[in-house]
Amino acid sequence: MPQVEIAINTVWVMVAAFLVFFMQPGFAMLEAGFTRAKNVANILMKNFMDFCMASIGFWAVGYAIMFGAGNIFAGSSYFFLSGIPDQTFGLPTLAFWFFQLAFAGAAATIVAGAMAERTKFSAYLIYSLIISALIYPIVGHWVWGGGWLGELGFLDFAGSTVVHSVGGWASLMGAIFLGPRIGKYRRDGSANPIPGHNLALAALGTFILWFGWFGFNPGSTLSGMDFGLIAKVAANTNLAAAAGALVALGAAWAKTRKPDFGLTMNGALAGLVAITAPCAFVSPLSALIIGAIAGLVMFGAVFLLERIRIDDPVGAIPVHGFCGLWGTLAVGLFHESAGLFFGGGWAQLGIQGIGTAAVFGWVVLTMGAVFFTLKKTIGIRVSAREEVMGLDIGEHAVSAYPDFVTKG
Amino acid sequence: MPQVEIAINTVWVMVAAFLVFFMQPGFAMLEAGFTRAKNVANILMKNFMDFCMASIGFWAVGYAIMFGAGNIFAGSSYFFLSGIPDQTFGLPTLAFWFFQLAFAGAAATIVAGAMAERTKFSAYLIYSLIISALIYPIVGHWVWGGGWLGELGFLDFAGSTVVHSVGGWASLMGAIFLGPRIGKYRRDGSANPIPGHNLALAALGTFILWFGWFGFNPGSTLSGMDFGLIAKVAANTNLAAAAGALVALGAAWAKTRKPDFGLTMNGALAGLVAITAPCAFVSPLSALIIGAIAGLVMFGAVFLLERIRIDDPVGAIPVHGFCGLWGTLAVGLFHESAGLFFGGGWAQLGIQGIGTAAVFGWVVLTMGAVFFTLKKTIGIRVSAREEVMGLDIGEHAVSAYPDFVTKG
Amino acid sequence: MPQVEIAINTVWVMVAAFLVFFMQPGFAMLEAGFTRAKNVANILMKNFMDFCMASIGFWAVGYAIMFGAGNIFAGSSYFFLSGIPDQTFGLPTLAFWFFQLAFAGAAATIVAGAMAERTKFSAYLIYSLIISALIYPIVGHWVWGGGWLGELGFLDFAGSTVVHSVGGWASLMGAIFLGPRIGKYRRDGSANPIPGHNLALAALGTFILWFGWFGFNPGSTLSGMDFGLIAKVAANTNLAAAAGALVALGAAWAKTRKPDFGLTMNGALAGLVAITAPCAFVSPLSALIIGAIAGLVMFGAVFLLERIRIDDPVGAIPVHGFCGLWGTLAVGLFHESAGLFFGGGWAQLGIQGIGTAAVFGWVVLTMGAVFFTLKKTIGIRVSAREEVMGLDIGEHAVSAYPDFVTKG
Amino acid sequence: MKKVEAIIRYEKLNDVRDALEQLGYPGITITDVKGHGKQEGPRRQWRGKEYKVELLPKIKIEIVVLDEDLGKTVNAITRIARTGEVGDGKVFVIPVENAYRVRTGDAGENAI
Amino acid sequence: MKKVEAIIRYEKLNDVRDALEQLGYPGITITDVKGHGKQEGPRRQWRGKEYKVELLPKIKIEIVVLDEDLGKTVNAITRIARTGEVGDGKVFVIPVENAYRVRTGDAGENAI
Amino acid sequence: MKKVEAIIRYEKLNDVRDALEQLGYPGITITDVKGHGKQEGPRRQWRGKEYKVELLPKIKIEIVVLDEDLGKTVNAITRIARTGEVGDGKVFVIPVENAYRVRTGDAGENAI
Ligand SMILES: Nc1ncnc2c1ncn2[C@@H]1O[C@H](COP(=O)(O)OP(=O)(O)O)[C@@H](O)[C@H]1O
Ligand SMILES: Nc1ncnc2c1ncn2[C@@H]1O[C@H](COP(=O)(O)OP(=O)(O)O)[C@@H](O)[C@H]1O
Ligand SMILES: Nc1ncnc2c1ncn2[C@@H]1O[C@H](COP(=O)(O)OP(=O)(O)O)[C@@H](O)[C@H]1O
Repeated sequence: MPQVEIAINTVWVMVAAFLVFFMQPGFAMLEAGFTRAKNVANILMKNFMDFCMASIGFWAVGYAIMFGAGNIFAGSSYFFLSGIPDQTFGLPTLAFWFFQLAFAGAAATIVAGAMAERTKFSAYLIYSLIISALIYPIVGHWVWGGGWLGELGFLDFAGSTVVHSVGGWASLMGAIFLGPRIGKYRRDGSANPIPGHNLALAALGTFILWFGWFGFNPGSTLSGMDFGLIAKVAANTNLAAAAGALVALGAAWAKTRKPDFGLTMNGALAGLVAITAPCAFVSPLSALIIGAIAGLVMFGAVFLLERIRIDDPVGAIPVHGFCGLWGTLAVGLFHESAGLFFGGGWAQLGIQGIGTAAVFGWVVLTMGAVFFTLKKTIGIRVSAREEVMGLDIGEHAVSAYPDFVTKG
Repeated sequence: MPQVEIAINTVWVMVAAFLVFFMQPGFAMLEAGFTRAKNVANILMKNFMDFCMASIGFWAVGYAIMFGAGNIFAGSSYFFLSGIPDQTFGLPTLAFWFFQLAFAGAAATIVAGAMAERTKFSAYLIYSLIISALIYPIVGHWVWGGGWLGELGFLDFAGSTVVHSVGGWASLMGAIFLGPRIGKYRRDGSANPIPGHNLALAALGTFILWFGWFGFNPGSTLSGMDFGLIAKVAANTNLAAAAGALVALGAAWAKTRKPDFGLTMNGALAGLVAITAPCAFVSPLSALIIGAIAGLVMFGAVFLLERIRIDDPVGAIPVHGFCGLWGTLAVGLFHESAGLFFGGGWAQLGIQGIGTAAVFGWVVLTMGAVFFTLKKTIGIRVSAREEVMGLDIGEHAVSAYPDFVTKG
Repeated sequence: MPQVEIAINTVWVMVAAFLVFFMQPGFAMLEAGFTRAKNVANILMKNFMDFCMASIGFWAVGYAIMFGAGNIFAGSSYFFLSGIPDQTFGLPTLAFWFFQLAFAGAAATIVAGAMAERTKFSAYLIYSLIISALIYPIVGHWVWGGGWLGELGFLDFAGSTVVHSVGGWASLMGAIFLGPRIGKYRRDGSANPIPGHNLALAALGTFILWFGWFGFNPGSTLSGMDFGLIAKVAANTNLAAAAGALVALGAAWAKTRKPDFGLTMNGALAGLVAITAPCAFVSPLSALIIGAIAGLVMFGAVFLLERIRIDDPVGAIPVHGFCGLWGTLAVGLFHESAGLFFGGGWAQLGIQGIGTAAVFGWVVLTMGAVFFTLKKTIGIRVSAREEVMGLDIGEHAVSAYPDFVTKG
Repeated sequence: MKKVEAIIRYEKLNDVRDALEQLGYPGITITDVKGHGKQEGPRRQWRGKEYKVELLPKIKIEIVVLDEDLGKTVNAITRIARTGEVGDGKVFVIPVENAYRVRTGDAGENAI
Repeated sequence: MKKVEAIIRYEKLNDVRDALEQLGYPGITITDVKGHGKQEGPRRQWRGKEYKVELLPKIKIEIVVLDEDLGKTVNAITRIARTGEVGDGKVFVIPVENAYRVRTGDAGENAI
Repeated sequence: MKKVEAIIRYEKLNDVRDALEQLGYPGITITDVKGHGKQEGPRRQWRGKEYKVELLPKIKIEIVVLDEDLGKTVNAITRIARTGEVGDGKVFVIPVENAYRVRTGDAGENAI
């Protein structure tokens, strides 16, 4: 490949990787904003350490498992990045590694939100290392690293399933093993809203995530030379986000007679998660429809989870789990040639179904085992007293806003 | 054009578009910070929905009007992006569309600030769709889409007039039709300062806007190959911002004996808005002078508006309206060849005058009609009770900071 | 050089420069978050004006001193950018200037944190202009502009010493000349923690700085064609940050039995500062070790400063001064060919020692003189009354959070 | 001496203060409180679920007055703070045994 | 009439309010306060240094009741707010000379 | 028993608390309040326009003491909180009929 082309690819993918990295504060601000003031330092620390753990874990082990030569289940070379070739996919391998690391960090940090306001910090660090060094890279290997799902023809352009559903289903297991926050469900089983403490942070976080997604999806071309695809992916990504937000706004407005803040923010993310798999394979109009439906999927999932008394403070499971699933299946429906609605028949949809089911099963089993083990050993939940007082004081001995008078 | 060059253009313009998109949270944080805690969720939602409405509106209609083939007044092909060519101006057309969309979103969201703390959410959404789908694209067509102002030789490199004055004059009409906030003017007509609730957010927003402007102006080369111009535009943009802030700081210090926070932040934006039209045509020294004068223009306009009892909570009209006007006229003065001060005579200045006047007339008439109609039908202002209680509770049934004790 | 290559370089370096610019709000949010609510507007204004002062100062004088032709001590052409060549280092000169300006702004703004909560605004502005127009550019000339340290073979890839230590040692002088904040040290000499007022802002600031560092270090290749180096620098930068945070977390946890928020955030920055000099010369494993040690260096320095009763509210001296020093020396240890641990002998380490000592001496003497003069003339510290009331009211007559009930 | 302790609506504070100014601008202390009496709070929602805020923000005003000023002070407050809708608040009168002015050390009626 | 002024733990507010609801849902005013009695605050740290927060956040409840309701109100609060550990708080009873309902102007016992 | 209610300057809180510690470290409750007496607030400005903040932040201290401790408590506060400039604040003494310790249920003087 000409030097100039490698240079263009590198510039493009590095910038995209920086944007994906920047999704970390997006998650941090969103999750902090959607939870209570007494747990802010804790959730920020979790988001912050997620990327630190992922950096070390994905350097030592994760990359080897995901992209090392191996079998269709897992890779097994390149531990500690030793022996990596100079270039991979037309990029310096370290650039490719860094881009992939940013994805691993995102998968890990999704879970912090669903487990917010009650998870022990030490247990969280262990979880975080395991998901970014093992659980996520194995799924990644299956789909992008030469594994069996990729070979089967499973399509997930930028990670609706690989990144988001992995994070979403891990969130589900975390929320189940933890149980709901004190005060979330009343004696009669009805849910008790626990409003987030700072909507300005939440909006900032959502905007930053949307911004970072322009690295996530368009960057997944891995090539700056693929300019037509870059443009299409960016346009599709944006349209799906807008449609998701609008539909969620409308659905909430219809149901509650008020344009709901939290669900609208989540609606944009729902659209973004859903379009992540199909963004390279569908038309702008399809992207818009996929995003719009994602708004509804998220909306329904929020109420479903509440009915079955799973407590997900920020909506991570509806957004990343359910919409990741929907987006991946949508490839089978809207793919411009292989999609059911475009004359491609049922084959692709079937493959997409197998892939999403396999990943669901894998994550539920392994993360279930991880959380079960943590619960039985060091414990995953803080004491009730600490939870009531707030994890900031209990776990970190700080107050996030010591100068302000708060309602506690 | 060689593939490599298209790739470079695409990478450059996409990154620039991402930065312009990122101006949305810049506006959101600035406007939230400069208004009161009781209206934060509302202003955030307005900024957020602006980009969603623009995404849909500029996809369905706006782009067609702005860049479709048509007459000198408006374009009329490419509705819903149908029939667009693969490439436009050496870029994939979808990349060009996305970059332009980000501009449309910016024009729309400027207005949220001037209309803050009293505008009905539903009326705002309608306004937002109309400006990004119709009012703005028509001006865009005149200047950049093959319309009569472009043919006349009107120069507005990145949109001092096309984007900022459109937003600024729409703000003016909005503020006039709404009337001032309750409590803004005393019985004796004197103005009553209503301080913003969070200066950290305001500063963050201003910094983000400055950052985003590096996509706005340098990205408007539309070409990564135009490296000399890119560098010049970036340097000019930055110098004007710095000069605007310094002069506004100095002016406020001289008048009030205190270095004023709000006016200094606005000063940087004043410089940025003003340099947006001339940044490609003037020397760094001229940029510095243009920015410095913009600081004064903004400063004067703030007090002028207060004298005539127009209530613009964040200073959108002084910054975007007046400084957009000043910057566009400044092309006629400082243009390196055609400018009055550089021996170019009065011709260019005359053309600039015609263009700014035409855009002023167009926006005042059409937006006046829009706000008038909205006012007479669904209403544009919330009830006095809702305004006093705050739009967050009244319109969205939330509190932006439920954990904090606020002064109300 | 082929046009295409210049274009790639320009796109790369411009994007990097934007990211470095974006470090300004990173510093602003971090410093605001780590100090008290009553001084927020003041610290934000200082950070904001830093970049404005640097923009003017580095345009008029700084660039000439740093990169003008001259002697080994200072440059003396290109004042006001007059007479600059079209291109410098394969870039349009204005692009190179802008990238360098962003560095100058960073050096200046580091100091705001160490001097927070007690420095007069007017004195600060003067300091800010002097450092970015004179003190910093002279060090820059020595190392990067053709001066004696560069000729000696002193290696500082992206500025551990040139930028960070300059800022850090200037901070040291500032903190010494100012004295500690009222209430920081008890009568018995023991330190009294003064917690920061908003940890969400502090975390956001740290994340933004980390993000911006991807412009700072990888951008310092000054060439997009140098793709292998870009990738390596980015990977090293990230690993050092992660290791610094983890080690600081661990050290604090061991000492206080709690995972400390503030020190962990500082740990990431410690790693980033330290890797800035060696990032282009060392392996990823070395980067990790350098970052990890930086976490300890910072940790030790925080307690050292407290013991000798220097009051640095945000930890600027430990992070930028000490870790800048450590990172620069680390080149002499870990350089892949010239480093002591890699068989390169003591020579490089010796040169690194000379360079760091020279810069320390230069900054301590000149900045000492500056602060001494300011103290004896207009004064550098606000009155005790103003300090107790807060600099926001005292210096700017505003309150950063007027809607909130605060503890004062 | 008596302490007049009034719980009023937020939005009435400025009017009440204007009215008190007519009465010779007595010293006043104000606290942010929350409360409920017979008033229902406005509906809230969070992520699509409604809930009620039962404690509404109110303003507590405390004014220590001489016995002879008690009547007109209470009067002014009840008159101005009234809207006629539930939530207007209460005024309580509490005995004060003594008062001191910190600045001078004055005690008793001189301290008010 | 008496004013019952109780300083209780944050986390007990909802339980106390539930208990008061049983007693006929009296009007109530709540203030965020800080205080210390015999309780030691939880340790805090900032950038690796420990310090003590001596003033802990507490909730102050004020309820003006008729004399006949005093006993059961005080009883309900002391019973429900109790954990048995230091920091449970205090209840003070303060005489009230008069009360007015702002909405109607009613005075005396009718105003409660 | 009496309640000592003192409105003092923010910056005096720590000194006053130190002084009270000498007197046996009585229980204390603190509230953030705003107020005005004769003191003028510092000038403020917003976007170039000046305005006055008429209500200044103050600290309210409440201490319920036995009658015999009243004098020295009031004394300590007025002495320490004094700067001699307007704005130093007030101390009010209010009768308390009874007190209860929530932790134990103790009533009367034992509860203090
Ligand atoms: N008995 C009481 N004791 C203490 N505070 C009360 C009492 N009754 C009312 N309040 C306070 O007065 C506020 C307004 O009372 P509300 O009953 O809603 O007004 P009204 O009944 O006069 O319409 C309440 O929010 C509460 O703070
Ligand atoms: N004498 C007092 N005067 C005023 N407030 C008091 C007094 N004693 C206690 N308090 C308040 O009650 C709160 C709890 O008191 P504490 O002494 O810790 O409880 P206890 O001694 O019953 O375990 C304190 O934080 C303080 O706000
Ligand atoms: N009559 C009063 N009733 C209630 N609070 C008062 C009264 N007089 C003063 N205060 C409180 O005391 C604070 C300080 O009073 P100020 O009059 O400024 O002090 P001084 O007159 O002693 O210099 C005021 O801000 C207010 O909160």
